[in-house]
Amino acid sequence: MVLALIIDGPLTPEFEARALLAHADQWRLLAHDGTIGATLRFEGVVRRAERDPEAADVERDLLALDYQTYDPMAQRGLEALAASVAERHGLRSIVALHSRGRVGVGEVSFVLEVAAPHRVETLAAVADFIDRLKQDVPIWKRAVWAG
Amino acid sequence: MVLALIIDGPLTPEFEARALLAHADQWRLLAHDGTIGATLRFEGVVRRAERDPEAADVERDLLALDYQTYDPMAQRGLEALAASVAERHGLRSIVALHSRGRVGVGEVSFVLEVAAPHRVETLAAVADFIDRLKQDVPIWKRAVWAG
Amino acid sequence: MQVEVLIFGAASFGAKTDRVTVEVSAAPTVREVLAALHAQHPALKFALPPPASGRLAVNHSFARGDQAIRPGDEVALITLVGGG
Amino acid sequence: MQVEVLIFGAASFGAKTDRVTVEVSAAPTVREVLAALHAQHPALKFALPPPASGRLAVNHSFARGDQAIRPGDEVALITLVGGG
Repeated sequence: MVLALIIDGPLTPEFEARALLAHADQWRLLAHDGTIGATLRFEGVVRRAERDPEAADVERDLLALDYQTYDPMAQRGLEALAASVAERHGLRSIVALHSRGRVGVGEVSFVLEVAAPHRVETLAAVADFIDRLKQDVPIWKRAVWAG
Repeated sequence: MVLALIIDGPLTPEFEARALLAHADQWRLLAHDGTIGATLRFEGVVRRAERDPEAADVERDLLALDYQTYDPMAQRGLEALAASVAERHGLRSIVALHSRGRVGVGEVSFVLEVAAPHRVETLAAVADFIDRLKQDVPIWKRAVWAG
Repeated sequence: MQVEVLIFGAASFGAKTDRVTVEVSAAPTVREVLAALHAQHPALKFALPPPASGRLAVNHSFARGDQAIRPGDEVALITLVGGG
Repeated sequence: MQVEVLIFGAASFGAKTDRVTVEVSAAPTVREVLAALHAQHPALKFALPPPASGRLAVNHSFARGDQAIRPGDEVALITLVGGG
């Protein structure tokens, strides 16, 4: 199962459950077929302190990050990346969710969940996906500074 | 926050929620303090096919794995490992849960969830923890073969 | 001909707009449009890699340097991205 | 003296017991107990690493090879583990 979605605002468990509902049967089947030995879930969270590139890279306090996506290229890029990482690492499943718009400090802007026969594949896939996300998928972030 | 527990039977979301309830306030505070940029959660799942060391390492179908722990050394070892990995990788939080006893195919026997300022620390910590778990914590598994 | 180039991220915030226009010869290549961006929009330079390594998306796909831009193509400058 | 050694995992399933006893000199070291396990319990050999690299836990802590075992200590053979 390969699923990639760009979603407005922060990623909450409720929102994610709703977004994945259409795929719940597929997921349940997969979870019980006995081929999965490891799942790994990464969440990217907005931190309070960020370096300000316009102020000598000193750390400043954030209120939020604003994520800008180039649509539909970002959506298609996220899907293509998920499919490519799934194939390269022999994943049984990959779900990638990314926020568009404002995500506050402590909120989740990115979720990646992979399942594979063994742990090494899941660890390599998550590292690989995030590296390539930060190179090839047209999503930008802008700091909303506090004060 | 460092938490390590050995729990009888498979790890279910309901069981985990109950086990962590005592620490919910601590966790909520941490989640909103703005220092966490990444969380990573690993789940180890029992696969159907395993190699049988007593039958020329051919793959056979499992019903379950039986996890045997040397208590209280296993519990203390899990705690010490969690504390050591948290310190070595600068984690803000680590939760490690391991099953004791029977865990069926498709069920979860091991959960590791870490939180840190950046993703690299979480990936390194999970890989490091599992490697050392498989060397130093006195937990053994026994296959319960199907048929 | 004129080519309109969509811009994003720091480039867009700095220029306070989401698109710029460059004046180029007819049927320019991607490389020529990148060079024109450098020459004609110095305010964007901080966000631009050297023209040889810059990246344009043409109709929502990354384009090679020698690809020709046709009238009506959607052209976007993909500066350093920062998802996740 | 006699030392009782707890066994686990494949060693225990193979031997169909959770403990074995070895006959050693008084105040033996960890290394001496490991060598005695090898010599006196050949059925355990498949699960035992070479005595020099074997691991005993004494009172629930991994013990160095030169550590002396005292009467009343809880001694456990920690063969290859397999959590996770």
